[in-house]
This record gives sequence, C-alpha cells and structure tokens, in this order.
Amino acid sequence: MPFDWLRAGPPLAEWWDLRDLGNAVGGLLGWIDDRGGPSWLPYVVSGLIGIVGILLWSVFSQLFFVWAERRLVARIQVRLGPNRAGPLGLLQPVADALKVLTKEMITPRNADRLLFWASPILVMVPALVVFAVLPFGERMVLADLNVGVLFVIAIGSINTIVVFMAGWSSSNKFSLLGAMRTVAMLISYELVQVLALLAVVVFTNSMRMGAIVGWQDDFNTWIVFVQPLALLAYIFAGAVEINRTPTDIAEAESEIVAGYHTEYGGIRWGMFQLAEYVAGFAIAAIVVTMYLGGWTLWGLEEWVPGWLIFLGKLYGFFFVFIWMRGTLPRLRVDQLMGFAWKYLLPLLLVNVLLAGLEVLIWQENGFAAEAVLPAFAVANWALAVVLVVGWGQVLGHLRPEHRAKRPVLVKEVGAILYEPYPLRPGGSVPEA
Amino acid sequence: MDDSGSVVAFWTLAALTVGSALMVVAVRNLVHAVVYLILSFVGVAGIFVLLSADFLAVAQVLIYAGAIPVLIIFAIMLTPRAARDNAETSLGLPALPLVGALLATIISIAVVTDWPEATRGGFEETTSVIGEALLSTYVLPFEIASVLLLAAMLGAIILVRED
Amino acid sequence: MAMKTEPFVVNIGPQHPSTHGVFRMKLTLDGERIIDVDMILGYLHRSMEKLAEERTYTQNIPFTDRADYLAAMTGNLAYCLAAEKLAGVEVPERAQWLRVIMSELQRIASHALAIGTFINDCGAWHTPLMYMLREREKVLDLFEMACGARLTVNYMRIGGVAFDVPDGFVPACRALVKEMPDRIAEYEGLLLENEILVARARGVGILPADMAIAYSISGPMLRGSGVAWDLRKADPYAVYDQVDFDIPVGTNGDSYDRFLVRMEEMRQSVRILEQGLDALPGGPVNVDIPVALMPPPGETYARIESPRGELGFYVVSDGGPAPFRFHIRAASYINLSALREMTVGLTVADAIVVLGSVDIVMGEVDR
Amino acid sequence: MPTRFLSGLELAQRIEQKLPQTVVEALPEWVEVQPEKLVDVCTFLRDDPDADFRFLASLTGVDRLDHFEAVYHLQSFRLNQLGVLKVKSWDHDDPEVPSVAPVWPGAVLQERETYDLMGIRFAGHAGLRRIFLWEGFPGHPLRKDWLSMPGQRMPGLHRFPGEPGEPDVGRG
Amino acid sequence: MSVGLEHFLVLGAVLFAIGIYLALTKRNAVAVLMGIELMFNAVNVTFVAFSRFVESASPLTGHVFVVFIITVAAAEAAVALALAVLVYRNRETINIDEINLLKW
Repeated sequence: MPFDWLRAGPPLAEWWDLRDLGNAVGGLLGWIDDRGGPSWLPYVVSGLIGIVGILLWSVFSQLFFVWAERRLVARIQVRLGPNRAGPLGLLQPVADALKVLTKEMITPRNADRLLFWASPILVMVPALVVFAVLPFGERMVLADLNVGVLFVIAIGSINTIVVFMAGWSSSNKFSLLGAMRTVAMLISYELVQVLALLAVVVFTNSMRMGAIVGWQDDFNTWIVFVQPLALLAYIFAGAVEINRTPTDIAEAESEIVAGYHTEYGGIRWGMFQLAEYVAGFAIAAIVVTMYLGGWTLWGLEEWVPGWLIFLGKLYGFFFVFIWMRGTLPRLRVDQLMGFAWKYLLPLLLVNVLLAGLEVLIWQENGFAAEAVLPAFAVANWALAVVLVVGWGQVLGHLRPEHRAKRPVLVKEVGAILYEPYPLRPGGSVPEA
Repeated sequence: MDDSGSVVAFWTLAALTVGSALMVVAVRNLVHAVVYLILSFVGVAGIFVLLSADFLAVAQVLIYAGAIPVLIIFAIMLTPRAARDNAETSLGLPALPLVGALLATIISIAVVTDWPEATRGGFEETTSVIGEALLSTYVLPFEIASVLLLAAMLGAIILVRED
Repeated sequence: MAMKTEPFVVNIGPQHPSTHGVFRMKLTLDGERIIDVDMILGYLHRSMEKLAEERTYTQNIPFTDRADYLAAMTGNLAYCLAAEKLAGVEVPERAQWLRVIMSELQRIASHALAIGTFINDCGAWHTPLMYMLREREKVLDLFEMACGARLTVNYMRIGGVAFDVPDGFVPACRALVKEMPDRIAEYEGLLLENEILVARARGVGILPADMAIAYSISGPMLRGSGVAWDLRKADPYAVYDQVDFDIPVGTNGDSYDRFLVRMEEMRQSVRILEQGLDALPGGPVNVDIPVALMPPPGETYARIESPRGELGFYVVSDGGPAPFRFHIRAASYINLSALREMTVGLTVADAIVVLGSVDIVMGEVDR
Repeated sequence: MPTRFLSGLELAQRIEQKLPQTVVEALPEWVEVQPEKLVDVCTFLRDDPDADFRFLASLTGVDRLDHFEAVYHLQSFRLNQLGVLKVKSWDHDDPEVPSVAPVWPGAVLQERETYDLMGIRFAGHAGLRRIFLWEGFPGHPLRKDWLSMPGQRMPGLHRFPGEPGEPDVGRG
Repeated sequence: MSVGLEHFLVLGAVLFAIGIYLALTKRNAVAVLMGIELMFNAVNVTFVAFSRFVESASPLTGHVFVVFIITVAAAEAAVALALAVLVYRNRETINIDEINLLKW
C-alpha cells in the first residue's frame, strides 16, 4: 500500500485541520483508494499536489521577498524603497514581473543556442528539487528520503554545472569569468557544506530530514545549541551558493557586470532571479530543518500549524541574508577560497571529530540526554569561540596589516612618511 | 519488479541513459558532450533508485553529475579552443564491429545464463549497512581507497603545479 | 614551466557599473590576473580648452563647472584665481572667506561621494553610498541656498563671488558643521574596522611615495602614499594661511590609505569650516570688473588643492578679451598615469578597487 | 609659507653652471632651453639637490602662431619651490620636442594629451598615440589654424569612427 | 510486462559498449576519459543489479564495490585530467593521435 506513512500515526482531527496539511492530502488519497482507483493514481496525485504546492509557494514567496528585500535594504540604506505601486509598494513585484515578462529575450549571435536556452530552465531544478525532502510540517514532506541530507548536497552540486552552462553558452567574457568563478567557488564550499551537515548527522544518527527534526523534538533542543560552529559554516556556504554578499563574486556587479547571466534578458533573467531566491529559501529551509528545530517550537506546534512555524523560521532566517546583503562588502575570489580551505575546513574537521567523541561518550556511558546535552552545548559554544578566534590568530587575521589604522596628521608640508610593505609594488599583501 | 510504474520508469531511464550516451558519441562540441554525459549519469542515478540503491543514487549524482564533470570542464577550459572538438580518429569504423561483437557476447551471456534470482523485494536501508560493511569487513580496502584518493590528489597537484 | 593560457582581453567600460562614467579599461588577463592594462579615454571629450579660446574670461567660468562636475566650486575657484592673477584683480576679504567655505563644503561633498563609490566598488550593496549621498545632499542644499544651483554652481566670479550668501546660510552651515563630526565618527566606526573592507583594500594597489611623485600624482592619492603635500598649506590661496588644519597622510600608499585620507580630510574640512564661519567678515563680496576683461599679455599658472588633487589652470593672455591659451591641469586625469603601475599583477576585482580609490571624474579626465 | 617661485633668471643661472649653452632665453617668469638638451636639463633639475624638481606639476603646449612651445611647471616638495621651463619648436607644420617621459613617468599621459590636441610630437615617447580623439581625426584642434587647415581639410568626420567606409584621414 | 535482472544487465552492456567505443575512437584525450567514465557506470549498473536480484547472504556487497569504484574513478579522473592538462602544456595538443612519444 503506498503512502502508508502518510496515513500512519495517531488519527488527527478532521481533514480540514489546518495544523497539518498532510491530513487533507491523506484524506484525499484515502478517498481515492476507497473508490478503488488504479494503483499509480495516489502517487501521481500526491506528487502533483506537492509539486504544485511548492511551486506556487516559492513563486509567491519570491514575489513577496523581492518587495521585502527592497524595503528592508532601503530601510538599512536610509531611504524608502518602492512605495508607489499599491499600498506600501506591495504591488511593485507584480509590476516588475509584468515588465520582465514583456521584455524581449535577446540571444547573442555567438551564443550556444541549446545551452543558452536550456540554462534558465535547468537552473530552477536544483533550487526546487531540494524542497522535496524538506518537511514543512510533521507529515508535510513530498519524499522523506532516508538519505535526505546527502540528497540536498548532491542537488546543490548540479547547480554548478547549470551555472557553468549559462556562463559558457553566453559567449561573453564577463559571463565566462563569472561562471569559472562560480565553479571554483561552489566546489570549494561543497566540502564545507558536507562537513557542516555531517556534524549534525553524527548527532542525529540519521540522514532523514524528518528524523533530524524528530531528534530535535525528542530532546527538546535545537542542534544549533550543540553545533554552533557547523551552523556558522553552513550559513557562509549557503551564502556562497546563492550568491549573496559578501560572497556574490559570481555576479559581482561592480566587477563583472552580472556574471554568468549578463547576457540574459526578459523572463530568462527572471528565471535566474527566481532561482536565486528559491535557492535562498532552500538554504534557509535546510538551516531551519537541520539546526533550528524545523517545524517544532517546544510544544507550540500543538496549537499553531507546524508549517506556519516552519515558514516563520524560514522567513526569519532569510532576513539574515537580506541583512548581510545590506551591510557587507564583497570578498575577493581568492580570499573566499582561502577562507574555505584554510579557515573553515580545519575548524569543521575538528568539529566533526568532537561531535563524534561526544556522541561516543554519550552512547557508551548511557548518560541521560537532559544531563549531557546542556554540557555539550556549553562545551561546544566555548570551543567554537576559542577555535574561531584562535584559528584566526594562527592564520594572522589579527596581524597589523589586517587591523584598522588612522592616517598620520601633520602640520608642515614636504615630509615623506611612506613605509613600504614588505612586498612588491602593485602587489597585494600575501595571505597568511 | 512488475508493477507498471517500475516498467515505465525503467524504459524511460534506460532510453535517457543510452540516448544521452549515444549523443556523447555523436555531438561535435566537447562541451555539449559533457552536458550529455551528465544527463546519462543522472539516468544511471535513476536506475539506481529503481534498484533501491538510494545511497548510491545520491552518491552518483554527487560525484558523477557534480564533481567529475567539473573536473572535465576545467580540463577543457585549460586547453585551447582548438582542442574543444569531439572528432573521431580513423579507428572509428574498425572499432564498430569490435564493439558490436563485445556487446553481443555480453548480452548473450546475460540472457543465456540462469542467474540464481532472489525473491526478496528492494532494500529498506542501505546506507547504514554499507557504512558498517565499509568499516568492518572492508576496512582494509576502505583505508587503501582513502590513501589512493590522497595520492591521486597529491599527484594531480604536483602534475599541474607551476614551478 | 609556465601555464600557457590564452591571454584574455576584457573591456571594463565604457559602459560598466564601476568605471564612474565613460571610462574604458582594456584588461589583458591570464585567468583572473591582469598582465596588461590599457586606458581608452575621450568618450566625454568636449574640447573645453578650444572652446574657451572663443569666449571672454567671465564666460569661461561655466566650463570649469563642467570639467570636474562633482567639485564645481573648486573648479571655479582655480580658474578665477588664474584670471585674477593675470589681470591683477584684488578680491575682497568676505569673498575670500566665502571661497574657503565653499571649497571646503565642496570637498566634503566630493569626498563623501568618493568614499561611497569606493566602497561600492569593494562590493558593498550601495549602503555606504546611500549614507554618503545623504551627507552630500546637505552640502548641495547649502549650495542651492547660496547660488540656486546644486551641481554646476557657477558661483565664483573673477574678483569675488557672484552673490552674497543669504541670511540663513551661516546658521544652516553651522548646523551642518555641528553635525558632521558625529557623522564622520559614525562612518569611521562602521567602515574603518570592517574586516572585509580591510581585506579588500589593504595592500591593494600600492603606490610608493617615490613612484607617486614621479608619476605626478596629487591630492589624496599622493598623501595616501605618504607624501605630506597639500597646496592649501604649501602654496596658500584665498585665506588658507589664516586657518589651522592638519594634513592627513597615509603611510603605506595602498587603496585603504587613500580611503583613510579622504575620510580624515572631511573632518579637517569641518574644522576649516568652523574657523571660516567664525571669521567671516562683512563687506562686499566682489569687485567690479569690466565685462570684457582684457588682462595684459602674459601667462600664469594658478593651482589649488581640489578634492582630487592639484587642479591647475595655465592661462595665456595676448591682451585680448579671450584667453589665448586655456589649459586645465586635471588632477584625476594625471592621477590615472599610475593606474597601470598599480594594477598589473592584481586580479580584476582588485583593479576595480584601485580604480575606485583613484576617484576619477570623467568630466575632468576628458574635459 | 607660500611656495617660492624660482625665477627664470635664477633657474637659467643654475642650468648654465652645470650645462653651458643650453639656455636660449631667460625671463623672470620662465626659462627657455634648447630642445636637444631638454632631457639633460630636466634630469639635472630633477636630481640637483638645490632645484629638486622631482614633481612635474603640469606639462602643456601653446601654439604661438609662428612656433610652438611646450611648457613645463616643475615643483619641489622638499624645498617647496616652483619653476617654469619652456622649449620651442619653430617648425609649425610638424613640431617636435624631446619627450621627458624617461625623466618623469607622469609626463606620459600629459604628452599624449598635448600631442593629441596640439600636435606636438614628443620624440622618444614610447606610446605616443591620440588619447581623447580617435585615430584618424584630421588635425589637432588646439592649433590656432585648425578651423582653416591647409589643403581645404575640414575638422570633423563624415561618419562615426569605426563605421565602414574610406578612412577619414586628411579629408579634403 | 516486467523488468528483471536481464534488462539491467543488457542496459549495462549497452552503456559499456558505448563507453568502449568512445574510448577507442575519440581523438581528444578528454573525450576518451569520458568513455572510460561511462564504462565505470556500466559496471556499476551491473553490480547494483546483481546486488538487487541475485540470491546472496550479504546482498549489499555489490553496493560496497560500487562505492569503491566511484571513489577510484574520481581519483582516476583527477589524475587523468591533470595528465591531459600537462600533456597539452608540454606538447601543445591533447590529440592522442599526436601523443606518440612512447611509440616503438
């Protein structure tokens, strides 16, 4: 019998109970089964419901967040933001979407037509497919794979190829530069992602997203409390993956115009924009699921629909990305790669080792979770601070040339106060 | 595997895999060939899902659709434009009968042999079983493989390093 | 065995988000590393020097607005000084002080924009630029109050300034002066210690002092390279010899030092403004000069410290009503000389930062 | 302390001491030197501790109708003094003076500008190309005879540069 | 109609044949490498199919082998591509017809 898991569990309230939209779907499937439909019908129906639901939700969320981001960044930048179209400018994204839809789609003469045409469509795939394994609520998940975490990482790696296809096929030098930057960057940060998520899996002992949320629910804790370093690294890797400042070097506006989608216009550009937001939601959703307790909120999910809690956390976390974009300058590509390989990877390796040790101590001695988890939390937070600061010291990020300074004030003209750096003229300070 | 869903899935995925693999042979542009190769690998990942090897399917996507094409693309980009065609050598025609004969042999063996087929269904949980096997029965090959990876990494770095 | 990749030529500009106008940098790249830089200019060339030979001395003042359109006041001032020197015109005391006040206001406005766009070039998403534009707006409001125009002010005249400032000007200016130190401190707190900004700008585009002098670099770039040189002190014009201020000097000559110097210069400008507002005397603001001013034959070179460096006007008179030769020594044009020196060997991202730290204005570069 | 203006007479005296027979004319405002000795004079003035003209403040050209002159404003930071140097070229059709770019690299762009707009060729300049105007622009606009160029040549172009067609050089 | 072991074995065989054809005939070293990767995949399909269908005490051994193959293939790809880049640098070509220094 397919979808047993959807019908398993305690009988919830009626199908119209908003606390769990899976109810409604389960009711519908049961209704189809009762009528004796063909065996493949429940698959198709539930799949369609999930896909259409995620698609609609992501498009509307994107539209809303285009507005929200513009308003919030405007607030950060002491200006008003869109405020003409509709109340509070809420219709601005609609107007933007209409404009994008009616614009001409130009294909450069030297472009590789097949790949140029395919990339904007394919770029949506990895962004959307990730949501298949993410539980929006207790039973609201399209396919709760038991390798969900690995699936998320694998899908992320497809993104690399699509971005390369877009940049290469445009036959534009800025696009190619952007594409090569992205490829180099994404494969570096894939490792960071894997290690950051691995530390979580070590604790939860499962790669199933539902089980990870369940673990956090069971022990009444969020994984961020025991794995702060992993979350920090994952946020950074996520920012890299969705091209947000300080890591938007793939589409660095001030350097390479728009990176890999320089040549795209009209709705094709819109697809890239949409995919960027949806991928951002996906990263936020992964963070919420893996580190911030998913759809649970310490018992409140009994009263408030779990999917509302999940979306609330997701949007709240997405605000962090908006905030980052509004406040930080951009790193250079070699600095970003150096940060991944020299800074984050060693820290994460230590972190995974520690997580393994902790779980070993916990399991071998059969300690009670209530006693051992707070201890781990305190130890890991302290260690995270020590590691972050200490490793920064070791790498020399606190050396004089990394610290702010003041100009010398002089009264008389004619003196020369130049002190050369110990390096060649025109060069940059070598990384530690 | 006789439900209609599996049958449809198998034929679709087989057509995708083989079709893309043939396109790798046929297209003239090496970058297009890489894209078709990725498509073929994704098809293989689908086949793995069909064979209830979920861990392998995801690993296949991660490595064969994510990592190795990136390597190939970098190799293509580091060599000049002129080397980006996908032409064949003069061995193309002689290779055909050879490959045909090989194909016929394997297929005949596959079809003629009476395999001791099991009656159980798909696997419930593969990841933990693979993990345990890797760290118990196959711990020596596992370690050797990791050393090999390290050696390959160092070798690749030393090969292309600029002195 | 060097990597034999094909050199890859990228045109940054003339239409590019961070070339600050229609400037074109032809970068020859090896991967992301720059192996050659070629500058292509002239997209905004208006041949001002030729046009000026057809107009009277007074009619030429608007050209100086449109050369460095982000620092029109200082452009006006430099040209008026040249014409006054040539014709031997004495400027009244009040006009002198007004010129100092306007120049320093202009310096604040121009540096604010330079810092904002520089950090934008470092990759910030317009946020510092927006704050800096806010400060610039206040200065432009003061300009509007004084002369009705905001950008191309055309305020200075040969022999003084065009009009006296209205009554509300001094209090409004005092309010700005009162507010600015806090603002500057706030921006320094936000920007100076920003780890990413330091990582991006520190040690990038180093211009040693001797090279800066040899390349005729001037202004904040020269001071960033560690040379204590400021024409307001070295060769005081107007009444700069009566005000007290310091010259901020960087010590490492990198992009970050240029940014620091600009930041500190805003603070020093506020100091000068304070003194100027206190010392502002009464009296006339200009002297009568003939409509067709005909200076005696001769030549002069007058220069001031504009926000971008040494802005000089070399004017030759043949005794006629129009200059015989009118040459603008454009600071940001000559500051570009060292661009190749600073960028070769860096990456594309660094080249943008270096260009941002040079602070070019295409109106002045191309003229 | 304002910048000391080093008068032409004083400057001429100093040059004559070191490099005799190079000064052509000396006035209080400026000193004119022989073109062929210009680079030597500039090198001397740059390295002489009493002159210390390490900074080429401004370089420009003037069309004096019958001759061209190149004007150099030299600045010393250490001594805070300014001097003016001139060279003249009496060939009005094809004026040429030596380039001082080897002495002051800052002259590179200024000489290119002067060449482009005034038409003074700087011998020894490595990349003497037009900078504001495009290759093929007829004449040099800052010359006094530009609007009535010899041979009925007219300023301006038939078409935008880069468009197909005959080259526009010397349209008559 | 049902799908059994033979179907997967034949699929593996076809993929293997295509891979070997690529490896035999392509002029470009990178394309040859792509053929080899395709052959690895064919073998993987066969392994997994046997693992799924054939009677065995520990059926997941096939999966373990595939894990090893994927690992080794990744290492091999890295080294082979590094070699291709290196050969191009030294010989200015990655056309394997022209890389004949070891020819008798």
